Amino acid sequence: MTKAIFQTESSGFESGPIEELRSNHPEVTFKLFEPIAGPVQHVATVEVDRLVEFVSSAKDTGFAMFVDLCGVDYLRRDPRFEVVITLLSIDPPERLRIEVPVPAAAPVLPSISGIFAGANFYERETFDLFGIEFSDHPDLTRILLPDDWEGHPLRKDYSVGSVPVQFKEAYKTT
Amino acid sequence: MSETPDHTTGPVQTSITELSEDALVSGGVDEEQPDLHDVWISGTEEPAWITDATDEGAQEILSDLSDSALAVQRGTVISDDYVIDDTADEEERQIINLGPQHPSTHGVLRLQLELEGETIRRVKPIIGYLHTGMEKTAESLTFLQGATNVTRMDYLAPFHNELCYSLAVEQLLGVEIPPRAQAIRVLMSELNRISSHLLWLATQGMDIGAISMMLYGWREREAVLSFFEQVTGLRMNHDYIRPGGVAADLPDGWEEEVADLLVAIPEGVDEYEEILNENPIFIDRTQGVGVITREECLAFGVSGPIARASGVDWDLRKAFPYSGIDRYTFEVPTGTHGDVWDRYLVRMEEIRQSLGIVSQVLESMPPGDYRTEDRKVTPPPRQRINESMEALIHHFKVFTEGFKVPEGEVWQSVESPRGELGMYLVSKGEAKPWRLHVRAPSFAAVQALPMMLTDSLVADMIATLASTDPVLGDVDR
Amino acid sequence: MLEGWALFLEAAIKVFSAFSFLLTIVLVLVWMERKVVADMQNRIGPSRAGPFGILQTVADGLKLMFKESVTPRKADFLPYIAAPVVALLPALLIFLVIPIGRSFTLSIGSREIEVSLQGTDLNIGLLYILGMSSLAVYAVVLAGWSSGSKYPLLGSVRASAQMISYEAAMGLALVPVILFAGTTSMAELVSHQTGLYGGVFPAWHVVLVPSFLIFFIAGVAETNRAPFDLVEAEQEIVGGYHTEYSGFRFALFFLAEYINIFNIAAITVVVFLGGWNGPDFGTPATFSWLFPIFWFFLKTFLLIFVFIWIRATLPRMRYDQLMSFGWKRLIPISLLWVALSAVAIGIRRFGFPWS
Amino acid sequence: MATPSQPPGFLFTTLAKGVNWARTRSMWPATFGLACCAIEMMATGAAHNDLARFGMEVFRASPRQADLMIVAGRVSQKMAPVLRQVYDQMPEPKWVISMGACASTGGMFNNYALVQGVDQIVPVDMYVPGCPPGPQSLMHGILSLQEKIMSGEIIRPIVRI
Amino acid sequence: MSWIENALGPFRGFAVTFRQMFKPRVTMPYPSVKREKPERFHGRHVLNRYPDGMEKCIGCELCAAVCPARCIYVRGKDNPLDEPVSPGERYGFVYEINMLRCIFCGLCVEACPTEAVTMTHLFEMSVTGREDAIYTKTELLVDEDGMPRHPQSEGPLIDLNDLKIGDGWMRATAPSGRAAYEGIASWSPSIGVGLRPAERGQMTTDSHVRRQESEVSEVESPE
Repeated sequence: MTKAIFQTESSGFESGPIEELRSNHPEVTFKLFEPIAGPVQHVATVEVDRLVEFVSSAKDTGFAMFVDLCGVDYLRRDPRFEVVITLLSIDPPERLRIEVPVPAAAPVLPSISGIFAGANFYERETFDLFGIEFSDHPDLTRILLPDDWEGHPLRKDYSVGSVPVQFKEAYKTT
Repeated sequence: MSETPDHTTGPVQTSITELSEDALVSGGVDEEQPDLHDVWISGTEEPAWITDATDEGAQEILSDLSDSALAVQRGTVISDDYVIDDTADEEERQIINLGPQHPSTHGVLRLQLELEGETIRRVKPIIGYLHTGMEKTAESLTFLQGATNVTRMDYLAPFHNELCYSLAVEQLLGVEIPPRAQAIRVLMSELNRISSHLLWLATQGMDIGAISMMLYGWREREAVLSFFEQVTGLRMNHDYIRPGGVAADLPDGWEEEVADLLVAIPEGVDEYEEILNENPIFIDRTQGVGVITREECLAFGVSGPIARASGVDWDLRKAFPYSGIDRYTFEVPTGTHGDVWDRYLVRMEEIRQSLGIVSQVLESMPPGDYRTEDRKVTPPPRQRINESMEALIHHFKVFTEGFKVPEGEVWQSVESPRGELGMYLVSKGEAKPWRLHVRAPSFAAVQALPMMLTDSLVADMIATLASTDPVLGDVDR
Repeated sequence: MLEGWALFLEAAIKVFSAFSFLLTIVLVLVWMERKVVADMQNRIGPSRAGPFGILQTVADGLKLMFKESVTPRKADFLPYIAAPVVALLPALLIFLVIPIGRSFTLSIGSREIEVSLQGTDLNIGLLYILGMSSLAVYAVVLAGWSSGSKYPLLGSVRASAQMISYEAAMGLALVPVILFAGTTSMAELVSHQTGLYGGVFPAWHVVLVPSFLIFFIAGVAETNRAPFDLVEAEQEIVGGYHTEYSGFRFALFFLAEYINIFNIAAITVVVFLGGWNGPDFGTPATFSWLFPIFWFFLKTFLLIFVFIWIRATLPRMRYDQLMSFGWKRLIPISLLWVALSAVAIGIRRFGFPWS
Repeated sequence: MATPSQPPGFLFTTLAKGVNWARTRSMWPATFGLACCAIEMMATGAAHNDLARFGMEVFRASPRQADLMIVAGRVSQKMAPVLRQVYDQMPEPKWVISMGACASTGGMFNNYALVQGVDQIVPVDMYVPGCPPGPQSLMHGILSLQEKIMSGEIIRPIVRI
Repeated sequence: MSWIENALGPFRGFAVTFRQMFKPRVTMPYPSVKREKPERFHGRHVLNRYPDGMEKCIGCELCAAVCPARCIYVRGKDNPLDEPVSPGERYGFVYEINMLRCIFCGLCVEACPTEAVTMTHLFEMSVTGREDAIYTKTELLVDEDGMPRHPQSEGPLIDLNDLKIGDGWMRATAPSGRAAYEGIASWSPSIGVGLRPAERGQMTTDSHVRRQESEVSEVESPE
């Protein structure tokens, strides 16, 4: 069984928006993930305070399509949360994944909905499910859950909330 | 704001660090994972048990409701009139809530419309009425069971969900998929695209008032569904494409079945075009309606037929081919105006292209295994259980604890009938995903609705909404 | 004195039989609509209530009668309950002037009674119909407005706009016929269409093709049928004006709608398709009333079939498209046609001005 | 007032029978689709299964005119009040069919977001297992509900004052 | 004459709808005509017996463990020595399926090592109470004819013969991906039906040939 490996090497980057972005932002760590099937995945790890700058520069470089924004709760890791943004360049077809570590103590991120209008709902969703806040977001309210909901269900310390399944003879002895 | 509020049964949280890794993986600290023996014996308590038992998850709102439910049960108290929300009118505008229960919101989408006469001045999509917590549920199911969960997201394209999930898991696993499995996956997902587009056509017809269109679309879809049923045993929500391959081989006689479909569906499609293509009312209702530009599509992440109708020449099957789809030839239709009419044309052409792919698969189906030989992922054949102890152990391990997936994060996306369906999978080397995020195509489309709807008429709104083909299970997950 | 009572009795019998006749017609109509639509969609349609599901409408009606009638809290009560009645009354009244067959004499003992298969023959028949049918819109507006809810309000606004534009076209479409036939009495219109043109074609007013088409289109709009069913467009405004109506009150709307369909079809037959005229194959005088009735219903139901056919095929029009179709197409065309036919009739009567 | 449960004599029994006959032959469902099951519910109305045979093709968009609420799909905590409201808006007599695993018990989504069984919110007359139940399963549910209404097992008042 | 066709274009829809009236209807009148269910159909479960009457279930709880909806409850118990219920050491003492939770995915059927739990073609299980949908061993276990007790009686709506057909999914998934094992009846016979043949489809392939080729590769050393 081959194991998927992350490379932090500079090799494997071809010329294209990724390479351009990389030369513009030497301070950003780029990683490369080469799965057994499917396209190569470029991952950039960006600090919170450089995010807006990086994303807008990525947009200018050619990653014009906003695809996704989501949160991950690594619970016992420090920083605990991570926000993952996926951008897409249509021509040439390339994907860029931006990982932003977010500390549990102050889970606040600048909103990128000013750059990509489509980030709006995704940021709301991340706020709703993880409690990660996005400053400057036009309307940071709950989106999937009712407004009066308490807690952020996708955090790892939030229980699934399951109920016992109904059976008839579970405690039958004879 | 440092930690989650104490909504979960409080004190446990202070001792997070003392918990074993296992407990964390299974999805939560005070997680009461439904143990095999955690049961509720029927007849012992009143149905009110449920609100008590879910105190960690369920909200007050329900228990309150249950009380009033009893009070109202026999009477005919009408709690409100049809329109839920009645905010003040200003400047002769009125606010109408379309949905969550409305015949043409395709489920439970709610649109808050600010109307001036019949012209929509502002739209606010309100979603979440079908929030199922699937991403959370995925964290408590093994990779083997996971397909049953994701298949219920976009319930019109279950195969695409399963495919995307399986591909994501396989990326981390690093297993090779046999060519026959890949071909079966392409076959099923392309047929699924057809069935999904047929359903879209039916509802699009219905929503602009062509009632026969509705029935015709369903008629042909039923033929596809009956093929699905022969292969998977279920009409929807199949759990057929699994990590490692597919669950079962195609049944005997599938060639004839598919060949029949390849005859029946084009006939149907011709008929639809005969009804709609030259119909002046249909043309008036769709051309120039619900326009979204190329730039808006990109900014909002709108993909699939909507983006293609706006002139974005983008298809993941071409850009990032998966599951061997690049072996088959097909065209990507694009439009120019980005209106409802172009979306109609694009989808009709996509049905034809998918039929082309299906017929190519039919001609070139490779023989051989339909699931990977990796015995960590795939249970042994039933025969082997009786013959070999080792096979029996594998069998037990696969079905009880599931297979472990190496640590890593991957992004996988497939071209679902609605656009780019992406999954972001984080594994921590356990048998269950640490996190599964789904990038739903309909989510982006619903978000872009205000772009398409502002300053149009109510009737146009219905046509536009239908043409974006949102699936609320996909939006809310 | 006795004469007066006999007249009253005659009128009462007529009204009563017209009413029960209409109810039966509606039963058949609803069933027919559901069956025909089902046929056009490869389905079976109602089949469980009675043989071939013919009792489907009975079941519907009975169920609605025993269903709770909810009055929304915000409704304006009096108009709210008046609206269904207002909807039904014009529909019933219109039917009274439609001749459904040739009048005949019935001999009871020594007396011979002349029975005309028409409620009453008003000499302003067509005007009366136009007046009554414009009353029907009030029901819709009332219902929508008094429900105190937003979707019905939208429905009633749509209804008033729609009715205004199509009433005009409908009236204008009738003018050439009146010019042509020189009468507005329904019975006389029918008798004006007796005979054949050139011994081949029946002398029906359908030769006034534009009038016929405009009248028919306006009629479809008048009855709020697809593709002009904006008033109750289920996919857009839920149920339109009757969203808040339930139980028996809803049944009245239902009834009125179907009676209206029959009325419009019947009026079209009377005005344009020769009414009950048709070959009678030399039936004996005793049964001379039989064929006219048959022809009348055959024509009417054919038209109703077209109504259903249209509904099964066409998508719904949009509000503004409907308005512009009415005002920019139908009305100008009918105006032009009125002028043309006036000129033509003038020429026919007085000859060319230069000759 | 007069209900079939009180033995009011021949006339009322006949009336009750007739009314029940009418109610079962013309049971208009509310369009209340939620999730996957809604697709199968629509498939039941489509040509291959044709709910119209039972006089049920009249899916009423307005709950005021509906008799039967088919809860087709998973009911989230956010949807629950809306569902109850729609139920309240339906005039008596009304019936509820809980279609599929999610509506009946929560199904495989035993989690925070879903109501674990719609019977917490509205009284359910018939549960249809399946995920989603095929059209014929749903029809079985509907027909057994109709049978139970006809046989008097499920009673609704005939006249309500 | 293309202008005629153009002029008639808007009306072609009418021809389509009219044409349908003369086409055969596709409706299956349900209570009288039942849909022909495919072999792999996922219906209600049954617990099988061996032809000698022994229960197949050994109480291993694999089905309960793999069930995504956790709707199966199994508790094993040691076989009484004098009168064993199953051929193994243990047997399924309590076996319950909450049919209202069940999502009919078929994973339990795939997981069962002894083909004890299988799916039939019966899908008519509507109930008026939640408890009635919990099937215990009484309802699940087949009797001497291979027929389980269904809580609802046979009638126009329910055809109990559907209970006897079935387990197509078990047979379809038995090769578990290996083409070499397709078309081989690798399961034990059941009471009432004997040894079920492999799925029709898989018999016709040339799998036997292929099997001999790849026989060797299957025997591998444990990792």
